[in-house]
Amino acid sequence: MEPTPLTIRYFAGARAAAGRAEEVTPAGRSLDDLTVELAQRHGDQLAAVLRVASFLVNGVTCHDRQAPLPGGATIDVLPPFAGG
Amino acid sequence: MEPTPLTIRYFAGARAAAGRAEEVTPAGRSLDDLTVELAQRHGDQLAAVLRVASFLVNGVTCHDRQAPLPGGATIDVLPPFAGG
Amino acid sequence: MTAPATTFGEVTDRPLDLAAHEAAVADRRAGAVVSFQGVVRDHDHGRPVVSLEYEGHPSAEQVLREVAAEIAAEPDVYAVAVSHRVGPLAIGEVALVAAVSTAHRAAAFAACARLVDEVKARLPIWKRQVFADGTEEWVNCP
Amino acid sequence: MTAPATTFGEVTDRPLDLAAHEAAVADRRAGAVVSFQGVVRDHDHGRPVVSLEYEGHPSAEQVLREVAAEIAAEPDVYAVAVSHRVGPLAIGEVALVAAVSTAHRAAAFAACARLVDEVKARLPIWKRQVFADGTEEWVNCP
Repeated sequence: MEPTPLTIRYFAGARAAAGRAEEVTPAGRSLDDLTVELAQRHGDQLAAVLRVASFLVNGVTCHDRQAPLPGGATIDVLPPFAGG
Repeated sequence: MEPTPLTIRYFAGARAAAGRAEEVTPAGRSLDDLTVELAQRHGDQLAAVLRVASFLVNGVTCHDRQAPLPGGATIDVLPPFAGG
Repeated sequence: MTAPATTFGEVTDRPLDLAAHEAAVADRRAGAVVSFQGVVRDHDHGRPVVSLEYEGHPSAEQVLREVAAEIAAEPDVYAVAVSHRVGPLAIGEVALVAAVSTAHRAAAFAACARLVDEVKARLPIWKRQVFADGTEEWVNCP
Repeated sequence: MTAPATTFGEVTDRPLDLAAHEAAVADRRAGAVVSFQGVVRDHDHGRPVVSLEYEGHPSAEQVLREVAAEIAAEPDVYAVAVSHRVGPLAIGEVALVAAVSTAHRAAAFAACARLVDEVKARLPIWKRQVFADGTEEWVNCP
């Protein structure tokens, strides 16, 4: 049975680079593999953002980018912050 | 002809120690001599204040305490500041 | 243990009220209140900016309150209030306000500066600038 | 040379208006405004204070403006506003307000802290405190 897919949410400059706010993609891969695939799919602009972005997995900062992402997880792509 | 006397103005804690806001006294002495005399005249409390006070001569901070004070000068006795 | 330090923190699309933040940190024990305003400037790296918009991640307010609580937990700090604006802002409007009260001024200046540094480093908020020549950019984003 | 930095300084027996000082330093180029309030505390060295009075030398306002002008002359500073209260004050009232605007926050924190330090060191103003037990003292005075 296929694991439930991941939901990727792009914020701010990541959304501008990806040309979409959200995306659904198959689970079962690590964050590193996932970002390679997203870069190929959406092009250099997003690739550049993904290189400097931080990521939340179900709201928690992801520190192990080799671990397989849990099915049904929400992955938030956060460009470098620019508050204040 | 006697030089015009000095006017001494006491501020804040100096006034409290001297028991008066102002005083007139003969000119012709240096600030050091003057403070010795004022301490004798008004007692230890003022003496303690005079030891830590700064002085204005006609509105300008006095740096040479041996120079004779000009006749008619106004001497301001300023305890250590406590603003803010 | 003295009363726990009070904190206030909000991410909002309404104009920020600095006076309210300063009042929020008032404390009978406090001898010093230092406050900060991050203001939208009319230029960035020499390029004239005409308008600006902040976007916040849903977790922004929670992160803001965590940072405020950390600063408020410091021994000398009595109270902390900090808020960030999201949505469109005009030049001269305030994007970030922060206020800290302490017993003495040195601690207030240090804690307020640290508060703003931490907010800038950790708050998931982004800034999109529109320049006079019509181009725009997401700040800090390639 | 950019426009000379504006300064505002007043020694007054009327309540101090921090918001007015913050408005006075607003500047389209400024990205940061830091302000300080010196507040009358309810104790000093552990002794409960019931009331307090400040006395100023006639030259106080002139000295205050000299200090403000020195800080305003610093390269990163756009505007400075600082005022000191004289006369009787209640607990919680503000004795000193200061505000500084600059391009970036580090300069604003540094300049405002320096401004307050210089004011405290050089302003010919004295503080008389009345304690709960009825005794009183001139602060910093033997």
